[in-house]
Amino acid sequence: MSKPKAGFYWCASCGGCEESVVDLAEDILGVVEAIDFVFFPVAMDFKREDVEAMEDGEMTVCFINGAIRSSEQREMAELLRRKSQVLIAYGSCSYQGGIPGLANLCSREEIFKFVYHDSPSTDNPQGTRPQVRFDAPEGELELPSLDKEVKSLDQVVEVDYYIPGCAPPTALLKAAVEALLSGDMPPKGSVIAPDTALCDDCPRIDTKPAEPLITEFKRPWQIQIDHEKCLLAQGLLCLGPATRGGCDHACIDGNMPCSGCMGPVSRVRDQGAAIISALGSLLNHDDPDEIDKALDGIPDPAGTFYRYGIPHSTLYARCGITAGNGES
Amino acid sequence: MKYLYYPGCSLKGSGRSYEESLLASFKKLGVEMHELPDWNCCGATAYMAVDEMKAFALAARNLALAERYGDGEPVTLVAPCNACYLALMKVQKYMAEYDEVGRTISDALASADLSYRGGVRVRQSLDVLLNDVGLDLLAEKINHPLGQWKVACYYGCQAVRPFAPFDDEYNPMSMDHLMRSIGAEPVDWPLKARCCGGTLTGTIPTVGLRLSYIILREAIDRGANVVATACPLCQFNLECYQSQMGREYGEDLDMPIVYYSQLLGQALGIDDRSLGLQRHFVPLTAAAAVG
Amino acid sequence: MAQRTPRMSNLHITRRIKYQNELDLGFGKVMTSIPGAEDLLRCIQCGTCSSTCPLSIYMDHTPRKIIAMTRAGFKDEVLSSATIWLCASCYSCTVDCPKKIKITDVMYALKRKAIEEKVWPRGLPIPVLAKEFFASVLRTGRANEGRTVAKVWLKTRPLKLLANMGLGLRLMARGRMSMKSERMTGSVDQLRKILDSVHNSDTGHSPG
Amino acid sequence: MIMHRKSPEDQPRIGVYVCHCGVNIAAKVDVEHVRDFAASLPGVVVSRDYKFACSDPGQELIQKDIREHDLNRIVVASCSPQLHERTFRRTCADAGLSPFFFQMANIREHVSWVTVDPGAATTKARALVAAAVRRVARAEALALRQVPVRPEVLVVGGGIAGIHSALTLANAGKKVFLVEREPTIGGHMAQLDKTFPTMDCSACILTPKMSDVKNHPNITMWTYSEVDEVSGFTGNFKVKVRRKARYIKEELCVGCGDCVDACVMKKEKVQVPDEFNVGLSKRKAVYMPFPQATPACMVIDPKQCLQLMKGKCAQTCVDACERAAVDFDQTDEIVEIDVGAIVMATGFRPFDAKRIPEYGYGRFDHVYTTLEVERLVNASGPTGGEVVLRDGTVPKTVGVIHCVGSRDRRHNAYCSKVCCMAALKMAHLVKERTGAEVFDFYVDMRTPSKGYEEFYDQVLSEGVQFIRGRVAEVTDWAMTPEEEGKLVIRVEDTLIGVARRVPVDMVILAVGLEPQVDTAEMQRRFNISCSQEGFFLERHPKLAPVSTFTDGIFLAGACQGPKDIPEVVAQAGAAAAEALALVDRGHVDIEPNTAWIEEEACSGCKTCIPLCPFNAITRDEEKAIAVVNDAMCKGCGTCVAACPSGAAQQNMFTDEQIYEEIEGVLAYV
Amino acid sequence: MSKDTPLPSAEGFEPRIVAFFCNWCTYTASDLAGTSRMQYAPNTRVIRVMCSGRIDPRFVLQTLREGADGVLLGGCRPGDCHYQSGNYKCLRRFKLLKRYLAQMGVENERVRLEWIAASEGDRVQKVTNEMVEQIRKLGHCRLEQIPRPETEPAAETHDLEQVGAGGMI
Repeated sequence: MSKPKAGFYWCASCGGCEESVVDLAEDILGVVEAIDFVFFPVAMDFKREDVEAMEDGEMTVCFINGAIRSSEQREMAELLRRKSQVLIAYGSCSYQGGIPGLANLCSREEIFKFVYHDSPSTDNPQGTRPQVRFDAPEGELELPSLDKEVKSLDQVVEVDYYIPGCAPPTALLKAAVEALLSGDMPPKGSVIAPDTALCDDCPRIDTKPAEPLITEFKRPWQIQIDHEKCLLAQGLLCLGPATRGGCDHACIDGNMPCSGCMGPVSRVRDQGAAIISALGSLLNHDDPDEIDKALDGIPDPAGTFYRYGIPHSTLYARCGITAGNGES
Repeated sequence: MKYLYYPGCSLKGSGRSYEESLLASFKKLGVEMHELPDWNCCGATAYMAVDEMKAFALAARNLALAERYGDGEPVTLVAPCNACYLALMKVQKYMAEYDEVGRTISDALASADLSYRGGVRVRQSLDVLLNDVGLDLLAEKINHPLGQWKVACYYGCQAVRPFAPFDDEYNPMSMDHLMRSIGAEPVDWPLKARCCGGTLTGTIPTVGLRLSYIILREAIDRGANVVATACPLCQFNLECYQSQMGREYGEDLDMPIVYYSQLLGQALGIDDRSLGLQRHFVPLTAAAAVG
Repeated sequence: MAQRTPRMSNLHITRRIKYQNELDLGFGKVMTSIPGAEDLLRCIQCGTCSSTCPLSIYMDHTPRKIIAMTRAGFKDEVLSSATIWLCASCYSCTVDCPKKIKITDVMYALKRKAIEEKVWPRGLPIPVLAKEFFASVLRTGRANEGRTVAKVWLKTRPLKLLANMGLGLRLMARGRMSMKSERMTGSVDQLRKILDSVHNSDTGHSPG
Repeated sequence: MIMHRKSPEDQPRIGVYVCHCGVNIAAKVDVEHVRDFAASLPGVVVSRDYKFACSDPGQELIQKDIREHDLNRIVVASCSPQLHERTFRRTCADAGLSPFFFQMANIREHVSWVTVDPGAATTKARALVAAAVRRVARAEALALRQVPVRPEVLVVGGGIAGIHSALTLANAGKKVFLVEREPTIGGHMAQLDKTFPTMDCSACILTPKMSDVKNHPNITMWTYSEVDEVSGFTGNFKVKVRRKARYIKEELCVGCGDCVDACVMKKEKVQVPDEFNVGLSKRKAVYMPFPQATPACMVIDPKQCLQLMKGKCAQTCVDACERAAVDFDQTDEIVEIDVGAIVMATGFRPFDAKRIPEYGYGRFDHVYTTLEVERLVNASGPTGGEVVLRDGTVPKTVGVIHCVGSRDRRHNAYCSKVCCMAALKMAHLVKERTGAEVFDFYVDMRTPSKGYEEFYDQVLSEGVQFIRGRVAEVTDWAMTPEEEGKLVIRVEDTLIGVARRVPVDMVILAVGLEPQVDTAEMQRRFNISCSQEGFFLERHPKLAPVSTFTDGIFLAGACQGPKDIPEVVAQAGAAAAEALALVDRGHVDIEPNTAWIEEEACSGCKTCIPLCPFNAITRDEEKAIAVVNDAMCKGCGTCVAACPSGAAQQNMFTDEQIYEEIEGVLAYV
Repeated sequence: MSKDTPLPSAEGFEPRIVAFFCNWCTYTASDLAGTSRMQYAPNTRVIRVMCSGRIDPRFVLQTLREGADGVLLGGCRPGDCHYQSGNYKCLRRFKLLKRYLAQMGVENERVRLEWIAASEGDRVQKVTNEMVEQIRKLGHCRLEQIPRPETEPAAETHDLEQVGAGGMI
């Protein structure tokens, strides 16, 4: 009997997800023993043509990390969807849009304008911009086009499972692979991670006072962070209460507040709104001016509460970013 | 029916036609009126302002005379003039209500061998007509119904204020009923008992005239073609100053102001002269044509 | 109506303050001893009297204010007020007063007080009329309207007498006025005796 | 208990009833159209319009449909749920359907009565009906919960309100704890001389009730005691009462006063102002507030007693007491009691006249408050009932000033209600006792109660001079020789229209009523609300005037707002009756709109716990999750909205039900 | 009235506003506006909650996502909350939410919090009319459409954003 075939592909991502595979350490040997990787551009020399040559559904499973922003990423996602039986969105970007998803706060034109003209490090006197087609001496070249907004994987193709995290905890990857191999998979559409919030296994939970605990918001560099005490109680914006656990509280152990990479628990429609509601409620001020003053300590609510999930949030993107110019 | 009758000064002077028409009508209705012998001024309004107690004494003497006239029998004293009516009622009431008034007046009467024990019932002539003679008897006796009259019944103040034993203080109706029974049509209007200005018409004419004019104007606006009064002073003010009002307010006023008793007399078939109609400035007949 | 810019000369600037020592604090109390005025102090200043009064619009102080001032001892202001002379004795206020204050009687009392203290407004014929009326009755026992009025005009405004001459003549022509006095049928002496008796009894309300 | 939270397996079979409400709805909303529209919605089996859905035939129609069409959800589109929700819930219940499978769409108050255009009104009605249909499909069968109730009642405060409440309850056979913080019960009423308008002697009518309290077998009276802590909920409150050390053994003291005579503080200058006489006399460290104090028991003021302050005193009191009742070693004692209901009767505090400096209280000796004059005219007061000023003279002219601290947005915007009558009483008493000329300065005279206007009429006829106008100033600045040495009251006589200066010998300030100083603290301790001005807030100003928003806690007397004695007693009786109705029934029903936590979803993040205003959420330390106490939850849903895990839910207002409603109002244009 | 009244008016933009009103004050106030027959713009749809403290920012976002052009939140005046302080909790969340909404390009006027006491029927009228006017000027709320995979069969329910049914392996 042949081993199940697997693929691993990246779209708009940083490579951290691939690192997480490496982080399996010696366990990776077991994986390689059980699975045949037939597509893994970072690690192995397969080409797109190799995938196109496969039968539909030939791969048992394909892991895709990264968000979808370009025509190429969309095409690859569609291609891999066709060729695999099970498609897993791997990592925060693929799952919810991730850090690249923050681009949904800006229009494509704004991004181009900044990157190719306004950024302090740019020197572009001709005002050149990348083109989809370009006549080179060698002939016409075609580059992938940039979409108007960033999407999560499931906004482009049907996704069977999600493994959250930035990067996903290796334990979750391992659990997913084991479940795949044993054929004991959860219902389609499941997020393969615990379904309680991080506070559930936070080592500092006992130091969290059961009272309105926030009078002002601070950023980690502003204070000497206590290693034992609940970070919210220290005025730091910890998204733990609204974020799925399963990450083994790595950030907390590193004395940094949770930034929400695991996404919301299943009952919550919108992670950012959930933390807005929870933190807002716990703010210990009644006077409107005092409230405003405290809230000034959160200069970028969208980037803070939706750091990993703007495309997957209720509002999806800033109003009007797809309208008008920016054609390229 | 027999009554003692107190005319008062006005009914012997400017209000003569009131007495003439009233007595003639009563006679026709079979009601006997005996004038109180040796009566004196009632001490009304103006007197009060000089010496209240003396005003009371004047009125009380008349009551004492009436009581003596009755010789132990209950006496009804009919006072057609509103001011007299009020003055007589008031002293009777105050003598009973205020010890000081009762004592002083009794003493004063005693000094002239008179006394008053409260045995006289003072009544306005309208009251007698409505409640003793009665509308049924009146209807029987009427032989010249006065279909042409739209009457503004003007009671004046003191027939119903502050004592109102026989009619409503705000919207008296006795004269209205009387007018209806003689075939005339009383108009509904709100100033039936509003002040005509009283003696102010003579003393502070700008104010008095205005008050009388308001009455007259409203009567005209409500469609009346005659005003019937129950008070000689009201009658005098509304009639005798009418031309002056006309000048003052630039209007042609031509409203006959009569006593209700004159209209009653006409309906009973009494001739105009016996009713004193010739004494009026605005002839009743002339306006009837207009109405 | 044309708007006019007020001029300094049109502004009536007066000082309005009352010191307690300018008042006659007992005034109100004295007035309550007069029959009919006993409930004066019960006034709740509702203003019904002022609004029902057909003459209050001509008054310098409304009847309500007259009562307030009487009670508070503003004797001079009350007695020199035109208000009390404008009362035509229609009794509307007396009937309407929720505290059953006999306001017409109070007005009579104030008129008498004003006559007594000789502070009525100059040229006002009312007190003269009242006195003439009184004199007429004293003489004949009855009032003669024509004579009384003529005398009043003569004493107050003789020109007015001339102006009203026409009316008088017309009344006479119709038998509604006579210069001949009506008289009591009996002797006036009995009446005078009664009046003298009242005069001698010390009631405190006689004009003296 | 909640029966089951999940929807039943069977599919929703919904009946929709569009009410015409006569023409109230039908004249604006095309009810037939809405009916037909509703019939097209998923799950709707029956859709009807009806003239008056709330009428008996209307309700019968719904019940008949439930039976014949096997309906399991009902929507009535009619008036506000505030009006008829209960009616239709009962209709459903009587037909055997859970009352909570009912939903109302408000198409009268929110549509037909407020919309001009009939087309727009019909559109809006459609949206609201659609929302109700979608919401009701998610409804869950719930049941009212019953909790047993303890029979004892706590009455806080021993003034006339507390006394009357306690006696009413005790007479009904209930065990009552009466807690009073002063050394005696009686409250402010005990300080009064006469009570308006009948002028009964206050002590004569109060003291018998005080001894009744003392002697009643069902009343446990704790004076000099305060409530430290309240926990639990309606029917089952746990209360900690602090019995302050009075340094006198209450069971031994007979109130003979030998200790007072013996006390070393003989000189007046070392004595302290007597609270009962509002500082008009002095008392020693050991004292009894007044001769009829109940209990008739001394108390030692630890802030004055040399022994207690410095530990050094001859202790003459100890020697003087034959019954050995003095005990300097006493300490505060905490007693814990369980009660089913609480009656708050904590009373008021008189407005501090010093806060209006222009009236000179505290600056001029001869400016008094009404309460002080009550003591002055009282026969057992500091002057034996003589109205004499602080310089020993009898005033010949007296000014009484109304509305001191009331109807004044700088202090209290409200009318204190009792001061007009109190001022009239003062005017009457002072005039009666001294024959002085009395001036009464009022803004509006408010005497709306039985016999009150008549009392005003009487005082008017007694010749008190009433001046309408708010006093600007009480001053000793004389402008005329007559004003020399007097207090001059400056005022506009608004009825006469002149400014006046009225010189008087004595000024009496009719001070208003204010909430007790520690009302805010009490509010927290008892978990009840205060209105803007700081008095305890009733549940409904008209229909629930003695209830609070905390079930089982009732209000009696002036702690709820200014009141005079008749009204206080009436309200105290009402509060007792409400408390009785609760404890006598033996159990309480609780609306099922409570919150609950889905255990497996809760991360134990503690967000919800501090948000609950009723302390209904606690943390189960073992499971490390939050738990809602069903009986304490009032169903506001704040915790539900704040839960970042979606673990908290509210019955009748679940997230899903609200999302259905949101989508319902927007889905069908 | 004809049964085929056009619904809604074809011409002109009519904003759709969803209002979340607390049971005790604002809902009662809007009932009062009704009983007082105060006429106001028909664009709001009221959803009753027990307390403004129950209003979850997620409701506001979802309401906009479902196509509303504005969201009005109503609670008791400060100090008057039936549940002591639910309105303050609502206010704090609301202020934070507004900052997020501003970043997301949702105009300030679209989401509004008002304290309306039970006696202030006239305020319901005033606030509603005012808000409808403001939003009429702004036009439709143009949230970006959320894309769906083309291959996916037509979605049957609304719970597009609700990913995963939970469970841990």
